[in-house]
Amino acid sequence: MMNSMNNLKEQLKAHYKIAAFEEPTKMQLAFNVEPDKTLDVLAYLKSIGYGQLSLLTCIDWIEIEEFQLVYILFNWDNGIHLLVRTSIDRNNPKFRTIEHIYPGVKYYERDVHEFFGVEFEGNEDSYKHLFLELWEADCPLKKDFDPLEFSTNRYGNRKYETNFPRKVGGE
Amino acid sequence: MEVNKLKEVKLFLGPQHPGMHGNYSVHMYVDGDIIKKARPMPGMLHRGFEKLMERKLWMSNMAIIPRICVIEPDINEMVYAMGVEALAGVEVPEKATWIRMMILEMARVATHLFALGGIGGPTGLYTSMYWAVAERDLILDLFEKLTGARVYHIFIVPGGVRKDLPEGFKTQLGTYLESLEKKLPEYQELLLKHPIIHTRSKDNILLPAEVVHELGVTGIGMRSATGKAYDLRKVKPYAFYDQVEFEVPTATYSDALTRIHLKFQEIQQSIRILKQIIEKMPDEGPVKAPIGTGNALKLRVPAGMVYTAVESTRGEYGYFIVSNGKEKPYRIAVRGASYPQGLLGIERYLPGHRIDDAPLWMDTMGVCSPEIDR
Amino acid sequence: MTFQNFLNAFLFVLAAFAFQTSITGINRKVMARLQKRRGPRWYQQFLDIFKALSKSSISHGWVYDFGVIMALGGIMATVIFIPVADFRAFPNTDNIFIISYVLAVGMLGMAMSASGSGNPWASIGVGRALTNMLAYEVPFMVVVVTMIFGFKTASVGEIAGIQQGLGIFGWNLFRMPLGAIVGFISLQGMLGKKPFDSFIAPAEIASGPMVEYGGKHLGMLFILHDLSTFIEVSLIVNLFLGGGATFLEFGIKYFVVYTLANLVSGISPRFKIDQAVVFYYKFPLLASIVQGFIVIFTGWGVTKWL
Amino acid sequence: MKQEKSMLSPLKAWKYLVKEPVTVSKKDIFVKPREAADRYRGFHVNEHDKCTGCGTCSEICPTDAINMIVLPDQPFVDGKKNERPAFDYGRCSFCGLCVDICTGDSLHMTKEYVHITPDVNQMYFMPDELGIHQKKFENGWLRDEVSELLDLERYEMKHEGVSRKSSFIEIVKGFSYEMALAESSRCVECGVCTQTCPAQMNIPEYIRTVYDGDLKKGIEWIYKTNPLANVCGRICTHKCESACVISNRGDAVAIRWLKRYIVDNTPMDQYEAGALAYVTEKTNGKVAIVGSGPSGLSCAYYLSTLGYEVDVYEKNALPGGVIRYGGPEYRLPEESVKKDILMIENAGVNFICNTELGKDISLETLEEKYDSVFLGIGFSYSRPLPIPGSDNHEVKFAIEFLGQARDYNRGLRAIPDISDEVIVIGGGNVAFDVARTLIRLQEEKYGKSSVAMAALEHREILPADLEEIEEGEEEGLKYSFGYGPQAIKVEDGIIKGLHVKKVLSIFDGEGRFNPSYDEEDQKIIPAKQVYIAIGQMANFDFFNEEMKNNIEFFRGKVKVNDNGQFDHYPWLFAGGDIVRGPDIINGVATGHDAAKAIDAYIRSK
Amino acid sequence: MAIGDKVELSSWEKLGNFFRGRSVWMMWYCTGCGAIEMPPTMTSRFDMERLGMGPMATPRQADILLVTGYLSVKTLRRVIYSYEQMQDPKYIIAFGACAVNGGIYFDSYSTINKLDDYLPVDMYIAGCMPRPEAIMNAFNDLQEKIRNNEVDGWKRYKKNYDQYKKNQLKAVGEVYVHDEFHE
Repeated sequence: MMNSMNNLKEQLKAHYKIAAFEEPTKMQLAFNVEPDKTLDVLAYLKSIGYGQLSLLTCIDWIEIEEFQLVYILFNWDNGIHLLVRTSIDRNNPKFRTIEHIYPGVKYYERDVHEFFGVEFEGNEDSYKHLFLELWEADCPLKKDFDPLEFSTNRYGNRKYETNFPRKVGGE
Repeated sequence: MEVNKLKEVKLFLGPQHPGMHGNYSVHMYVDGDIIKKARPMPGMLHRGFEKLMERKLWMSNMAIIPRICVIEPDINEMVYAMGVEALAGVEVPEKATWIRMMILEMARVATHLFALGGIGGPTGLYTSMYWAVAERDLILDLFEKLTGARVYHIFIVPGGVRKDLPEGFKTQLGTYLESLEKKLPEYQELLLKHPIIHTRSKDNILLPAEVVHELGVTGIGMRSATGKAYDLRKVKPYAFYDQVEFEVPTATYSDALTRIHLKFQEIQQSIRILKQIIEKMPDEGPVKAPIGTGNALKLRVPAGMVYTAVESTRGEYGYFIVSNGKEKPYRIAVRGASYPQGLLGIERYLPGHRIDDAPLWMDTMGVCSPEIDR
Repeated sequence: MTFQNFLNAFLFVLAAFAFQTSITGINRKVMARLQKRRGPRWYQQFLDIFKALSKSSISHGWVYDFGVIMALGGIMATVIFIPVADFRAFPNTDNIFIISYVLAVGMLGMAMSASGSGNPWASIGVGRALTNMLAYEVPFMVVVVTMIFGFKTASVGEIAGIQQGLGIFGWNLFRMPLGAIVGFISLQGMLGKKPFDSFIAPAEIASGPMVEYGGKHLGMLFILHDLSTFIEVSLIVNLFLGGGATFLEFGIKYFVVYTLANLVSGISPRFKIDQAVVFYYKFPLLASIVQGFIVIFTGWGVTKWL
Repeated sequence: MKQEKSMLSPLKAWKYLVKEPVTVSKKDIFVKPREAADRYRGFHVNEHDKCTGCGTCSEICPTDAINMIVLPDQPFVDGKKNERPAFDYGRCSFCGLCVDICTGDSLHMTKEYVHITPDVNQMYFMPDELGIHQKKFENGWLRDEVSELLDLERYEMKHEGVSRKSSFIEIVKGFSYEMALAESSRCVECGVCTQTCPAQMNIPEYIRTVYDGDLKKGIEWIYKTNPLANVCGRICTHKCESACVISNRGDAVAIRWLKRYIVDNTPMDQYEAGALAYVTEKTNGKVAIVGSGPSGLSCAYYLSTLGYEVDVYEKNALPGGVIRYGGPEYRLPEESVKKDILMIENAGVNFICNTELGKDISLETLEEKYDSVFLGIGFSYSRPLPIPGSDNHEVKFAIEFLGQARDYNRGLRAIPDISDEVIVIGGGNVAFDVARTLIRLQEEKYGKSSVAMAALEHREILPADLEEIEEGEEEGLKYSFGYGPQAIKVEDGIIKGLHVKKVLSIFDGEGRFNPSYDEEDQKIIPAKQVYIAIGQMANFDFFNEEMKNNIEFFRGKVKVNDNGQFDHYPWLFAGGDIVRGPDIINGVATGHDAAKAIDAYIRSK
Repeated sequence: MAIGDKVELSSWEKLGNFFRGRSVWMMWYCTGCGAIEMPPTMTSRFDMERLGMGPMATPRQADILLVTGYLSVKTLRRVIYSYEQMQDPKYIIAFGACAVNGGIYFDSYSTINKLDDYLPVDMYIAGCMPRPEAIMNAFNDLQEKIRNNEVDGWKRYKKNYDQYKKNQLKAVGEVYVHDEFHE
């Protein structure tokens, strides 16, 4: 298994000049890809056996004004998870869909669009709200969204009419 | 597909619908009984977990994560703990790992029993549902003895488990397993051999192998179609799954009946694993390794990001955890195991089936709405 | 036709309702046993019905309201024609064709009302119910016609009376075993018990025709359901089990038949509606035709019997 | 796969018609609900007398369900807040984390689980020994050592070995970064310590800065209430640590050492910025501070930050009072003192040394020249011991001796006149300071040491810190605790030893100081010098007669109001030893209070 | 009208309460995670049919709405729909912490905190989640209260309809369920 990991590293290095790899845990490889190369890398990875897209998610690095898209791929035959990461501008979050490579990504892209506001060009349904309905506030998973404040304003908190010390329910 | 407005009726299957397990909805157009168009409608259980988890301490999160999937909460605890341990570089003590496996397998039995009984819901065989849920309740009693709660156990924590086994627990579990083994053939006879179940589910709701890859379906759906033992417990063993003997039931033709059969066989395999766990678990030894220094309020996990996954009853269940070295996680993303079959699967592969098949799709593929919604 | 007749008829409908409702209650306990539990009080069904009647209720238009009344009226009228032991509310009116015809009025009212509620689930349910009816009626009618042909009478009471002479072996259950099997299978469909209850399947179409009923309407529906159950089970008892010489005998037979239907229901999943039709048109239809041939061409079971 | 099909097999289910159901009986549900498992996480109970009100449960609670409610009628004790947790069952998720982290071991979960009500207010309650329904239920989930969420063991600092006694090198080494981090992570930030600290220092806040690595912020937090950061980081009496809630079940957080870590490890520029963060613009007003001990310095610093012109009068050559002349070098190195005083000077305080009140300047002059006067003269004289022989010239007193020793360490004078066999009378921290300083001086002068100690109190009830007693023993102090000095044996003007008797009791039945002795057990401890360290006192001679009449004295202290103001003389304030007795942190606190009061007084004028 | 205020009843209503208090049908709607304890309650182990309770497929037939835990706003729209479709008299039981004060999701942007702002609640069960025994006890208590005519949630809803509507609109914006197809 270690071999396939090293092979993969070498191939990625040879084809796409990716040099920096991290291994967060065993059988897992994380690396950054330039945004414009991402689709090529993903297509290549799919062709060499990483047939499953386990997850597409996004991280909001608010301090450096970046969204980091993370594509997590899995190869069921050698058990290696890949974390393919790419960064896009937080203020103009646009990326291309990979629906033609991994059709299963459709709803993940809707998900990311809904919670981070990233637009995936080419995914027709991605503008629709999936989980939230009639949502008008900011994208909730952005770091500058405060859910507690939102909840308190909109749904309120209970003020109990009680004085302590007091027993409840005692007869 | 152009919808003929005169002939076709718009229907909301759920969320308030007895065929729906959980608060989930499918909007569809039907022509008579045939579904012409279907669209999943999740979000009724959306609580914003990924946001809430960013706001709580690493340890406080233990209380909230099991609630992502109500039916099988323990995988959440496990996968979260695995992620935190990977980031913090903590080795889990041996006994703790065995206890974790015990919990996971007990949960698997419980969940499969629930799902197996659940087949009785959409097909109308309520008797099996009544039996299976009562059977599952006995596992919940065992869980209560072990962890102190029936449903949300909050027992697997980063570093190990919260407490050692209670006295005599192994014996109690062993007794239960034996009685369950005696009961299982009854389900086989009532449910699996039932000719009407065969009529309803054989050659119905097919899932071809190429569709599996297209959707990203994992778990029983994948194994029943590909015929390969694509189970994370085998492919990428976590805990001590490489130290116990078990088989992963597979099939090459994935209709609803096959998937029900696989569920049933997985229960048997889990019982086998549980018996080995009882045998192999050491009596003594620590059950929790210290993680970091200081109290739980100030637990900090080193910066980094990691994806951990375990095999749930519905497939690959993963957490993507990002830490920036503070007391709270920076980002946690959840891969619900039923995401592919519950969303894209319904949209693409439900049309063409009858209304009656929709609940059966949910049950045999394993669609857990809270983990989709999060 | 005297006042006495009408009083009798009224009391009979009441008694039929009370009888069937009690038996439903008892059967709920039996089903509970099958499911390893204890079940409700035996009179729970009464509480449920009166509870429903005590609730408020909304209308979905006059078709909806009228349909229920029409259905209930039709069914009550049908009950009057059912012969039980030697009791007839109106003598010589227990013709099976009258019963079938009046019963259909009730069913039609039901269908009308449910469609009138405007809920798509109800429409699907009604569609399924009618399909289902079509499925079980065909083999059942073949058997009934066979029976009428064999015994040369269309009176249910008379058919029952004929069977009573020869002890237990005089029953049509033994005279026409194939027909009896078809009868019981059809009963399952008539009662809407599994495996033929796809028209009310809660997990698929949210109880089908009943989806919009609530409160008083639902209460009436329950009464209607209990009465129609009474009609259907009584028919089977009369046609295949020789009715009963006394009320007690009839009651016991009735209970056995209904409980058996329930027990079968308890261990069966439901057919999809297309599968139900296919099922009825295979074995039961064939068996009923074979039975017809046997009776018509050999007389075996009618003329040649003991 | 073989998928069998059988018409008849489902019929086997009918056998359950005659079998007993699995249903739980109604009695087990309604009359007495089934007993939950031994670990069940049901409703909470809280033993109110064990509960410290620390609020840690509220901190860990993932749902914000626990609110700390102040109970006004609850007695206020050191180490306990008068708050108790109230649970909002409209929030609680029954995770049990609060039980696992409870510092007082008071919070448990029971097996009770049925609570049904139409009234929403009944969902909010304060658990006590009985549960929500005032019925006794067995305990369910209890904390054990595995589920423990606190870190109970202290990360110990390195100490110098016994060879330390031959020099004045500082005994305790400071924390390394890792250890400070680990130690700071043990704090639960409850604030019980703040409440206990006389100066109300923001202890959790500055410990948090250690954990966050933001030491400048830490300096700011410390200087907010205490300008003697270096000194208090080393020789504070740390009342906070005895109150620390972690000490209920484990070792208290090393608050003092963490403070020391902050002051030792902050770069000088950041340190200065932090220390002077509170300095504001100048205002009109002049204040005289008499005495540059802790209280005087504290008062001077805070007045200076408020913008007043402050003059500090000190009778000795160097400012600092007890911190300059009292604490021994091996505990309180000179640099620490210098650093603290430098910061205070930088804040704008003007020191006038070698000027003693009553001798070089009078109180009346000060009253004329300044808007307000603060007295922080301290207990700068030793209390004499009235026993035979105590008038011998070889009988030395603690304060004077310690001052000489410090001056020797500073290189300002020759080594004090010490003999090679001495005895120290007294059992407080000062006595140990004297004794251990003597050891070091003896080692230096003679190459060997012989110091005996005698005190009325038995070892177990000795007022000194435990670590002093243990370390002193390591260094070779010969203890005779529990022996009361009767006379100093003098022959021909030369001291031969101390006559002591075994103490039976120190106080009589009415609680008055009246020791009784065991006449059978007496001995003479040989010594050539006797050092008396049984307490200190102040000299109030500078008050004129009128003032002496108007000011209330008790037990060698003066009576002032809570702000340190004299009732008859609103311009005159006092703090430190003469108000609260000898203690550095009390001095700082009273100084700070007085500074605020002086500010208010001058503004109101 | 405060909880527990008694009003003189006609004998018809008393008779009605007699039946209503012995036969209560619940709506088959799993609104939240507390619903996972409903199957054990319904099925053989705890067998709530003993109390005359059973699941009903549609709101029209149901007497009682079980709000099993948290409600997201999206669900709240549907619950309001369902509740308003139910026939009088109707009751609501709120399960667990979430319905009282937000529970573990008190800071969630998509779940409501106080159920009784939007719908009249007749009974609360403490716990997260309540055990089947607690649920059974709650059902029993509710039935007793119905028989004693102490439950008046549905009357309160009618009486304060404007207030409830205002709260509902504040939380959900629009009580209209959209179609997923967007056509």
